[in-house]
Amino acid sequence: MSDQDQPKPPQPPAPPPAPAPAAPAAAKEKAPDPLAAEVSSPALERLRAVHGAALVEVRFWAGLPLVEVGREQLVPVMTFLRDDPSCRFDHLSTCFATDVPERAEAPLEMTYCLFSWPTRQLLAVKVRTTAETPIPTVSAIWPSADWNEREAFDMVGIRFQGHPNLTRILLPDDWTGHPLRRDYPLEGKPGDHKVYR
Amino acid sequence: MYQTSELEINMGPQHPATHGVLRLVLRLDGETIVEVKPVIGYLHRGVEKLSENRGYRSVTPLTDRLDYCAAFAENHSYVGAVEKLLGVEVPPRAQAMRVVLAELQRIASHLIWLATHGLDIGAMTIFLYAFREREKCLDLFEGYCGARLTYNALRIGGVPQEFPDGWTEALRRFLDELPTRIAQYETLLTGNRIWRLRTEGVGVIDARTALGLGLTGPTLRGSGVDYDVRKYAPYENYRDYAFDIPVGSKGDTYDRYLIRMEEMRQSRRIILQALEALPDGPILAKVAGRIRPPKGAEAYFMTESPRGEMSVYLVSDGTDKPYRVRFRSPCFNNLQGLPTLSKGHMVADVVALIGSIDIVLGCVDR
Amino acid sequence: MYPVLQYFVVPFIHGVVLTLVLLLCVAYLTFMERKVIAFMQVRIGPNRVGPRGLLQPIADVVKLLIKEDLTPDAANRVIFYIAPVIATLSTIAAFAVIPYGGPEATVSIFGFPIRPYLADVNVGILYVISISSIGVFGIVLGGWASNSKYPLLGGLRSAAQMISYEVPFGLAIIGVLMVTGTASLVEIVQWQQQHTWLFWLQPFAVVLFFIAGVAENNRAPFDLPEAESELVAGFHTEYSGFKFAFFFLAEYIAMIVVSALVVTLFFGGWLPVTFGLGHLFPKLPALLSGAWGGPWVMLLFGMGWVFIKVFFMLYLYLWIRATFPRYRYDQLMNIGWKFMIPASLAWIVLTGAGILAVQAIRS
Amino acid sequence: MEFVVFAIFAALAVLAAAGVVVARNPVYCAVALLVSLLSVAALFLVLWAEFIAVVQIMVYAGGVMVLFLFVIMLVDLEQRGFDLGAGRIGPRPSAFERGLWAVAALAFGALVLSLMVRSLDLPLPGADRAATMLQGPYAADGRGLGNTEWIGMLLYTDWLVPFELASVLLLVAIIGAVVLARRDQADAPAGKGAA
Repeated sequence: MSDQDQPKPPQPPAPPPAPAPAAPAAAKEKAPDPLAAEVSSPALERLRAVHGAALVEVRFWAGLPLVEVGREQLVPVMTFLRDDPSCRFDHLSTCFATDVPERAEAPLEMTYCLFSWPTRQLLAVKVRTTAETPIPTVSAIWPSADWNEREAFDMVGIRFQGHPNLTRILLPDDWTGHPLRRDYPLEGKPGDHKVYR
Repeated sequence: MYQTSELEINMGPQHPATHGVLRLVLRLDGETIVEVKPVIGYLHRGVEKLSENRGYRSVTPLTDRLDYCAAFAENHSYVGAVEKLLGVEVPPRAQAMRVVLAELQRIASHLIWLATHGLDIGAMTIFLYAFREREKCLDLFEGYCGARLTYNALRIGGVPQEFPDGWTEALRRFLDELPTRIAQYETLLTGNRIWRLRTEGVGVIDARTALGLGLTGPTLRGSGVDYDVRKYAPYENYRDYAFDIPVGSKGDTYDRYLIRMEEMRQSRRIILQALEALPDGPILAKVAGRIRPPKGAEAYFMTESPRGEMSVYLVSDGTDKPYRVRFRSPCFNNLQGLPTLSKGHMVADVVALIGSIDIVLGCVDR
Repeated sequence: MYPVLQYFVVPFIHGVVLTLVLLLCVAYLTFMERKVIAFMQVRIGPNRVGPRGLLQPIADVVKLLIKEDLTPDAANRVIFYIAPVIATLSTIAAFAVIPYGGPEATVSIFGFPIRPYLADVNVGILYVISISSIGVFGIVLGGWASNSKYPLLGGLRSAAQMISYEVPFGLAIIGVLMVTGTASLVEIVQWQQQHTWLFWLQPFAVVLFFIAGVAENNRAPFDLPEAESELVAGFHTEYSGFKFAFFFLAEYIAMIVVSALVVTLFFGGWLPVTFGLGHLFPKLPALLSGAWGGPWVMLLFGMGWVFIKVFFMLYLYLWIRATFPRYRYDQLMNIGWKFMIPASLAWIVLTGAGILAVQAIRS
Repeated sequence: MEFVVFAIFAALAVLAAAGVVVARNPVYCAVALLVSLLSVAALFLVLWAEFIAVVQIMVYAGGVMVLFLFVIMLVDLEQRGFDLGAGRIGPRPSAFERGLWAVAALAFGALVLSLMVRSLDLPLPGADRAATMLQGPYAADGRGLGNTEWIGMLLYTDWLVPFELASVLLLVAIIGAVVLARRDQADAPAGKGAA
């Protein structure tokens, strides 16, 4: 919709995410922070066993497993996470977009926070993309993703493939730009504050 | 066959029953709802963007303005997320004090829900009765932190101060009075035929659909799911207290009403337990003056706000400002269920349903 | 000259005075409403204007008078102006046949006999019902002429509601007509004077009549046409200033009319309340009705009794309003058509059977 | 005196009736019809037939007209292709058709007129009975029999069968209306509110 107002030069079509040369466990680079310690997570074990190839990166922070998944494998992985008896992530707590401009090859990131109340586990799933490349919607898996994905589109400008109604949700329909991008000035751009009457 | 033409009306953004600046585009066939389209964003203040440009401590006052009917719950969720990000352990005394305040906030918030929900359905007296008791809650909060609505009553690592002298006694007096007051409300509403006609069978949602739509809090529990963060992912020292999670059986507005009434009683029970066993010790953990979590640190902290699961996701980039703050607002997700809930009902039911899912627009729009 | 005075000028003045008194009553009815409901809601209510807030209604009237009178651009101006007038006039007109004293309380001013009612029509009850059915037009047309969606919905709602409830409203009275054999309100009260309050003979009809009356007035819990939480303000959303005041007047006068009707039909109108002691102390009714002091005293006493009884009925209105939530539109219709009408028909059958039984016993 | 009142209301009734036909806005038509009905009620009053007058207001003005208005407001006429401005629905009729209509109208008018003239010297059915009733036991208390009672007596004695037939007719109409307006269960929207 409004990718042109991005100051960055248009990115080349995003290559598939780097197939993670370092093993997932190699997240600890320097002095390992005790908070980054790996915790045992049955869901993660199952995920590694079944969809190990889809996992780009696995990190931990304060007991929260952070899993990065390739864009193409998102829907199968998510469906698996919802349906597998040892995962049972029935509750998509929230999902949101983050803009990380310094990571030029895939600056936009979608984070899905899953909670499984039958097994009481928390899991954060991440998927990276660019402004041009849509990622598949998970609103068919969890209807609650509908509005959250709209908000991600509204605020950061991620496109979702197969979303039933991908329109702006919080901002007016004729707004240009995506305010939660890092380069969007805090005070807004001139002309943002139109008088609506 | 003869068909009446459909009428499209705008309910809101300025409408007495939309609890703020919610706009609903209703397509009506006579008085029956064909479609409801919530249009939100009228109260969007960009809190997530603002938070990215402030220090970790300065974000707390912003959270007050999210759900201004339950500001403490929002403070709590954010502060808890920062503590989780830093790995700070909150002293037990502070934890118990937080529980007291959080449950008091739950009572206050449920009272304002009861007031407005009743008024929406036309019971006007309940409005003033519930506000009378809510005033007492606000007085207590004022006594604790000096503010009546936007408390900013938490510090990263604990609570800012002890309960003032006489405060717990005042709280106990309020709690002693509360059951009789709740009984009065129930006399006015629970058995009232009109109230039951208006709420029973209205907005029925089954557990699976509710869960899929991301409903949480009493709105979900009305459908029989006992998902409550206080039980399923306990924070502070909720593990230490005995309390029940009321669940409904039919998932209609009346069940949700009963659940919230019962939750007020359960909150009272928790507060009394917490006051009874208030541990001694410090109330503020040691936290560095300048909060700079390491790069790549991410934390997700869930709390049970009066309206449902209120969670905060924090991402740090190693500076003293959060890189990304995500407020998972219960109202935003609960409002998403409104079109499903109100399908096939009448205009008057939409009003009842807005009250029943208990939204605060500040929380929806952030 | 003389008949013209007696049959046109004097009744005209009588009507004007009655209307003015009615308007004053409405003003203080609003005050009473606010005070009574405030009392029930543990607050004080208006207390700033005048002693104990007693001048508040006057201030409200002045405010409404000097307020800017807006007419929406798209409104149908003619009907937009006529609608509030229809609504108010029809309710005021209904008051013409309601007696506030017996024929024996006829007083003479300047030699003209003034009876304590404007007219004693032998179809009195039917007159009230038919006139109040005209009031619907004010609301429907007002809702339509605003050319706005909420008023239109409110207008349609009230049209459906008032038509539906007019039926039980009328049917509930039939028992009274069967027992007393007259439709004149004065004669009905006189019948009660000779026998007993119709309330004792028609208790169920009182309930039906009052419920239907509340619904007919669009008062809580049947205030759907103006349900503020759904339709903002219903049919008068677009009205302001004095045109709004007219609708307001219509609603409150209609409340008084229904209360006065209940009192006249079932609670003995101007007859004194003797608490059942009339049989023990035969002089008590005469004493309490002021029969010892001539027509003027009787008039005053009769007015007093009517006032007190109407006051209680109005209090009941307010009490209901403070207590109950609002019905939903379809529930309202269900009650009207599936309960009220069958119940009132059944009551008519029962009354007929009762009359036959009494006749059989007597003969 | 009587004549003045009659003249005023008769003129009003005729003018309003003309307004019903002439007015373009359907709501104006309805209001004009209302005025006409009320004027007729006033004419009944002049004839001392207050019961008929009140019933006229109650049934026609209070009931039927409100329903008319209801329908006019609910059904968006302009959307349904009725060009109100042009004042014409359907194609222009041919000269033959118009001639046929004129003949039919004249014949109908003549029929009505002849009935009216004839009814002038017809004895009112049941009149003698009513007259005897007027001198009956009710006459004793000085107020005689009001026309309400009179109508009641006639309707439930001499005219009982036509009266009941008329009620059956109305019942048929009501049931017919319900059947016509009822929606098929299949396309009714789901949920409890769909009544």
